[in-house]
Amino acid sequence: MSQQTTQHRKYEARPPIASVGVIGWIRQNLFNSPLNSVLTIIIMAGLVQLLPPVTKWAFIDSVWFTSADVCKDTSGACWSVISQNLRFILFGFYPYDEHWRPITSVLILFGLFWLSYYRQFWSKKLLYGWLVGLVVMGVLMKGGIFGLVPVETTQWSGISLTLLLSLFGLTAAYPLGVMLALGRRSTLPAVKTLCVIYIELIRGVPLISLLFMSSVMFPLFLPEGVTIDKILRAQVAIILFTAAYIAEVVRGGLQAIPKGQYEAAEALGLEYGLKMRLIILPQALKVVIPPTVSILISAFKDTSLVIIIGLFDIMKTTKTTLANPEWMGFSTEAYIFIAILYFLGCFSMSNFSRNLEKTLKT
Amino acid sequence: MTEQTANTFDASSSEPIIEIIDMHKWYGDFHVLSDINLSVERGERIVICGPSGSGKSTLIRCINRLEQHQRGKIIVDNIELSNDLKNIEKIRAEVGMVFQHFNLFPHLTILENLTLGPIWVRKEPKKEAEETAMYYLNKVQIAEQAKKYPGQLSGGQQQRVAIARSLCMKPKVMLFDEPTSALDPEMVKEVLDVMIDLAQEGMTMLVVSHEMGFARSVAHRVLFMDSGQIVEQNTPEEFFHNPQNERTQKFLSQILH
Amino acid sequence: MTEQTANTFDASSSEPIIEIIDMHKWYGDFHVLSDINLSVERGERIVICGPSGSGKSTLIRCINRLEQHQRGKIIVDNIELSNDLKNIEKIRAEVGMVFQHFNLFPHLTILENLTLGPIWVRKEPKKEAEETAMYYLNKVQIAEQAKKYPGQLSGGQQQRVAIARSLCMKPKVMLFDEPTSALDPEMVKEVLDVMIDLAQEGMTMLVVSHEMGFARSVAHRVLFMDSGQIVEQNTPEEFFHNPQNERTQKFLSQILH
Amino acid sequence: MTQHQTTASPGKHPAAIPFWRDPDKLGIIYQALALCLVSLFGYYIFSNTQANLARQAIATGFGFLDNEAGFEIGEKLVQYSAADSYARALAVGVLNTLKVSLLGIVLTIALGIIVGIARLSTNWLVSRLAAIYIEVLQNIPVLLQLFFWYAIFHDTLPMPRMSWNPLPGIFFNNRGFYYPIPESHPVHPWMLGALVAAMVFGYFLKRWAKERQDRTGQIFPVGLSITGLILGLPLLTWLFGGTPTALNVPELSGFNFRGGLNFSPEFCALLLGLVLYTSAFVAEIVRSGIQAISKGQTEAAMSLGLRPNRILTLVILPQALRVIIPPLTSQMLNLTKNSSLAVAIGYPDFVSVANTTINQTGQAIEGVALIMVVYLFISLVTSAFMNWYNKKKALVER
Amino acid sequence: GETLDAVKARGFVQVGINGSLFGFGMPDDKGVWHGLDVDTARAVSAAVFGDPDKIKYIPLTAQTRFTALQSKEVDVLCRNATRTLSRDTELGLNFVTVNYYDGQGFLIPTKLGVKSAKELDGASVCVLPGTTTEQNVADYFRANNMKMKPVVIEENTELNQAFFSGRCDVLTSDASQLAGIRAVAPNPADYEILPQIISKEPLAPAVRHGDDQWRDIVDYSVLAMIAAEDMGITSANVDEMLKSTDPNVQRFLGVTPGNGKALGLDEKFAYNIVKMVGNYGEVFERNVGVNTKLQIKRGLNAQWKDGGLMYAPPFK
Ligand SMILES: Nc1ncnc2c1ncn2[C@@H]1O[C@H](COP(=O)(O)OP(=O)(O)OP(=O)(O)O)[C@@H](O)[C@H]1O
Ligand SMILES: Nc1ncnc2c1ncn2[C@@H]1O[C@H](COP(=O)(O)OP(=O)(O)OP(=O)(O)O)[C@@H](O)[C@H]1O
Ligand SMILES: [Mg+2]
Ligand SMILES: [Mg+2]
Repeated sequence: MSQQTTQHRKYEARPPIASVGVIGWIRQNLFNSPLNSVLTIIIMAGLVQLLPPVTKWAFIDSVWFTSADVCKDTSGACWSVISQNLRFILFGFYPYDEHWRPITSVLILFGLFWLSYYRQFWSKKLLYGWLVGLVVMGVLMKGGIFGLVPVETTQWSGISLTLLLSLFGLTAAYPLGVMLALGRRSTLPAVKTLCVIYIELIRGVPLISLLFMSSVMFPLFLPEGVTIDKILRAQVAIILFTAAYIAEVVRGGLQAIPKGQYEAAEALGLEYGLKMRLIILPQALKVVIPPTVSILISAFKDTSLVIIIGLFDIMKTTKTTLANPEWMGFSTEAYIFIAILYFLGCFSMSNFSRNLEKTLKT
Repeated sequence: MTEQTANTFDASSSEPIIEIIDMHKWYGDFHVLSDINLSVERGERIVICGPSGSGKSTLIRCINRLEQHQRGKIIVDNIELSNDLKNIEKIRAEVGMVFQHFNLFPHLTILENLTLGPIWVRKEPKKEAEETAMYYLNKVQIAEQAKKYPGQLSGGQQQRVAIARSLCMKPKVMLFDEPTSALDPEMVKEVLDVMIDLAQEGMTMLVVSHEMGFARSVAHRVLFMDSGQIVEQNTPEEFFHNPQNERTQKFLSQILH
Repeated sequence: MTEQTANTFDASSSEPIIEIIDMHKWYGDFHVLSDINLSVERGERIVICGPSGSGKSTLIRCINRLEQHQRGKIIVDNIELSNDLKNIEKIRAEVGMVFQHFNLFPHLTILENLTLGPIWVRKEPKKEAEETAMYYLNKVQIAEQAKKYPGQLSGGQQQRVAIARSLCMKPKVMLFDEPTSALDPEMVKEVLDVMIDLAQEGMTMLVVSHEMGFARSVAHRVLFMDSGQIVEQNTPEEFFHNPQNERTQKFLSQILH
Repeated sequence: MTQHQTTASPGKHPAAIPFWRDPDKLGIIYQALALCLVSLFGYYIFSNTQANLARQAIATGFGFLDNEAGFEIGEKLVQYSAADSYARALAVGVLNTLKVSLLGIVLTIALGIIVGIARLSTNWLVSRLAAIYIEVLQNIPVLLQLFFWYAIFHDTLPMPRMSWNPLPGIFFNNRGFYYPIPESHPVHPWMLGALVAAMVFGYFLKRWAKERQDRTGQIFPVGLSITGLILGLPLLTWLFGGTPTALNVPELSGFNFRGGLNFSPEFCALLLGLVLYTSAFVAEIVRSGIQAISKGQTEAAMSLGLRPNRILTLVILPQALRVIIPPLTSQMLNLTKNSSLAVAIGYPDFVSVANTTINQTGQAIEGVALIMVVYLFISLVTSAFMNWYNKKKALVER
Repeated sequence: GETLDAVKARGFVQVGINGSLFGFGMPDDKGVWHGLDVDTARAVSAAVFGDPDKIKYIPLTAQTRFTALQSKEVDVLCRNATRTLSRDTELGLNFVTVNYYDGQGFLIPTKLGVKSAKELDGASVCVLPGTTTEQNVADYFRANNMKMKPVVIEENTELNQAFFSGRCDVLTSDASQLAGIRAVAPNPADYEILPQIISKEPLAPAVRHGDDQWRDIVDYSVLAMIAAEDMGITSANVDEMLKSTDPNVQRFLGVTPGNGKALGLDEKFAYNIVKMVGNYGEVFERNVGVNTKLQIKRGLNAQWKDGGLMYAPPFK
């Protein structure tokens, strides 16, 4: 009978032609109902209208490495505004001859990200790698030892500042956020109330009000004569802000740990600190890696707001370039360029977190 | 208890309610069902079994058009299944289906689950629909749970509600897709009892199931499927004691301990 | 196999390791445990049974202070359980507990699960802790799984690891809360065997369990609880064949088929 | 029920537990410590601030609110001029924030639902486009998007004199979007009355239809007829009220259009930017909400013979909403908070006005405090409302 | 004084600067700062350290500039700030000698045919916030009984773009900026600056109350540039001028000592300023003058003898 089956299969194996292959795909994915057919046609028409002029502007008629004067005469995009000012846009007024330092730092960062992308590299070593990497990057940027020219943090600008604010913001906010989350789940009412007030207060106000606070109010909070660097103040605002969001994420992770784990730890005689450190947090923090990555993404995007208090992140350096009379008027190109930078950063991170979610689930 | 249901069926006495002729179905390039021919009489009870992936679910899902077949014909109660929405609706109103995972609507009470179809599809007045619903709930012996939500019931109870929900549409045919396989052993009996009750009332039933006891006691015919084909069909006695096909023999040897 | 464990215990021969005197516990307004008096001798093995919600779990959870009692005294190995953190720590180090759902730490390997307590609570050197751990793993017959993670083991294996984890703390008393009720029937035996082994070595054990076979063969005493009270306690023979209390009789009639 | 151990333990056990070993006492100590630290910190900041303010002779208090503001605001929902007080200027700012937030929320939800459903479309092109929409808009900072849209608005739209005039009386130019409003006429209040009447009537119609369906089983097309009523009744009133057709049409006079109403480019850019950005997130929420409903639900509903639109309204949506509402709430709050970026593209929202106020009065503390309080208030009210709604939904469903 | 000691101990001057104002304070594409305000700051550095580049520039927004000075985040503010009474008193600042005389005016497209600011009734006006301009223009319209629609945009770049694209009918700002903005317009001839100057905007560096020595140092650093131009000393001829016999020049350049000691600086401070930064005329022409993109004429900022307001007291 099994023979018979295979024979039978052979002579009846092909499905109707319209349901497989390219035609089948098109029918099933583009024209599977009257509404869908109409939508497909409308979208196609729209794309045909839109794509050629955009391509013409962005590629065919565009100029890439010219002076500003040439740009004024072209009908296409003036990418020269980027190419001629690239180093300023990326590194701001970091000393011109020292640009290799931020470049190296960024490469180290990419390397670390790349390693973290693959789960087989995940280990304690990678964690230490990150810590060492961050320190190396800091030393490289700051200088002052190993014969490196010292560079004030006020001179860190452009992409260095963006990365500094978002990465360091997250790193520093993380322990604070974990503490807040533990506090919020504490049985001590006063501690819990304080944490709840903090978290809800911070989450209820816009980041720029905190940035304003850091720039106009913060100096008034300090005793006379003590000043804190402007970047550091903004960094503090970002840390305080991010911590509140991390706290909520971590709280979710803590809630996902079954009560049995707490009890088993207690039954072994582990006291609170050890119980949290050895049993609960390692599990909870693993659960919340994907939402933490989304917070990193938001932090990365949100650093663009420091422009409002006059810090030279990559957005501000771009705008400063555009404030130069020579290059005024090419804002579209410049905005597209940094939009692409941000997009690449955020998209790869969100892809990473989506992959992670999948692998963590299984 | 099952003594009354004679396991014989006089096929000549009535016209077929379901007729499947030369039916084929593909998923993309994969030939799930090939060359299916099946005719089900009114009041007939058929149990379908076969190894996993052999196309049992797909076959009964084709009957109420949860899946679309690509070649051949399916005729239910003299209506041919085609792309015509009106026919599909008519057939769906006449064919009840009970799923492995119950698929009750969690946001509605048991009673609302039961009256949803009658009110919105059969356009019955609410009161009447509720009376019917209570009648069937009584029948599956959970009338007292009418105001609860599905999440508050046990699996066996949920499956009984699902059966009652189908019955409220007064279907001519009931399809069951492994109705007891997601249940704890103690609950299987509750559900099988309800199904046997139904059988005794003469409902036409197509049941995908590996409950051989059930098949033996109520089925008029047992179908064995393999690789998308109906390989063997016979009365339960013949099927279990005297399987013709080699595949069937092997399958039965695994199931019957 | 269980013939060697004589089901008799000479209570006078040793001083009690656990003494519970006039203990009461409330959850809010709900009186979960009332008027509990119990004295457990060193080496004694007690099985606690009773209907669901009768407070069995709560009772043994009170003994290592997973729950706090509100009135009365619990004295373990001459230490009274009070709010004193030091005493609580001491007692927890002496009392091992095995849960229904194993509660192994999923992010640690089996070996790490076993050495966690010795290293961090008893402050043993790692090497020594690992040797002990391997010893107990051997004892529960899964030494070869030491490097795996809990998720990779079957339920029965997990429960055996959980027992080994408790043993690594070299406890004087072991508490078991329905250690086999979350297991598939085939795995129950594996775990019971390990527990019987333990019993033969003279470990003091309090076991919440409905495994009457286990109770009969190893327990010195069987306690029956109902509505938060110890209703009856007796030797297994007496308990099973000659229950005094009406509730006990009813309960036993349901359990013993 | 707070029984405590009353008896001291006998003999060898000391009666008093040292406080550092008693979890209850430790708890109290920790809390006291936390409170102390927080208040010390607060006091430290307060005293420093006091000293700094005194040293720099900066005025404190909210007295400045009554002073004359002395600056103009470009867009306002209530009367305001430079001669009014700071308080009024700030109120204008709050109203502007509310205006853009409320309108933004409504549009965001509508757009988000459309894109979210498009993401699930069986049409490959549609779902791909929706995916691109979501990815691109989610991953670019909203501030950059605002800059971009603002540039588009003032760069590509024509000057007022060369306005794009798609319909008579409607003008698009780089000063905004102008549209006519009817000249006031005695029939207008009546039309408003008719609208209210239509709504009241619609409500009763709905109840009647439900009652009739319960009774007879017949289904009445409620949605259609209520729409008809709401449109038709005012129209009828208008017809019988003498069909006044006089319109207050925007006209070019002097530098700008006069008459009619308009939305400024700043407002449009802000609204567009916020709506596009947030709707990408909402679309994801909607998509996952719908996907969270198992396929079995649809199949069960289908096998009952329900029509696709009824499956959606009776089975899928009520379940999906429960999943959707909590994250949706936080997106609505995000939109409101992000509206504070208006300051970057010249829409006079609350932060922008407060900013100018801080500059002119030098009272940064009061200004920033006001900003925080206002947003906090909006956040709290919104989440209170959404929680209430969520509870109501949950109650009805569960 | 305290500030000078702190600055010397630190090794550099902290200067608050406008980060993106072309001609006054903005980095070039190598990240190097240029502008009139920048050169003023460099003059201070040259005076204190004999090196014009011992400076930490801190870009400040309009809102944060005064706080930064008050909180000692910066030692001197060279950020085109208008001297006003309330700033001088309530905000606790001391403005020094004006380094640029400005006034608020209007820039308008020629094709509108407007010849006077009085014809602007109903106009949309682009304004930069955080400065006195917002209030000035409101006052002006109120005083003349006219209506206006302000469009208040935080960023110079955005503001200029909005104006050129016709979002506003008129742009109001300090005349210096108007010239610059006009200069970079797609077609400068299409725009003109209206004759009305509606405010006085003396832009001056500022220091904190309470440290007179530091105030004097900053003040005389600015004045030294002005005086040098007055005396005809330039960075090119300053070394020759050392040999000048004019006692005023000798005193000025520190050949005859005294000035430096009085200020607590090196005797050569003025020499250093002129040598390393230049005199006021040079600085002006280099950053904003007619040969730059901004093409601003000296006007009020000419020396007193040329009909301007630049006038330095005797250096003795
Ligand atoms: N949507 C689908 N797309 C592609 N292949 C499918 C799809 N659904 C089912 N199949 C395949 O079709 C075959 C038949 O599936 P079907 O569910 O009918 O089997 P079954 O006999 O019901 O098996 P089981 O006893 O496991 O339920 C299987 O091989 C399955 O993998
Ligand atoms: N945290 C709690 N809060 C309030 N009531 C509780 C709590 N934990 C348990 N209870 C109640 O206390 C009673 C005793 O619970 P316990 O878990 O000890 O019962 P049990 O005898 O172990 O039952 P089972 O056999 O079901 O495990 C039950 O009625 C239970 O509902
Ligand atoms: Mg199946
Ligand atoms: Mg229990």
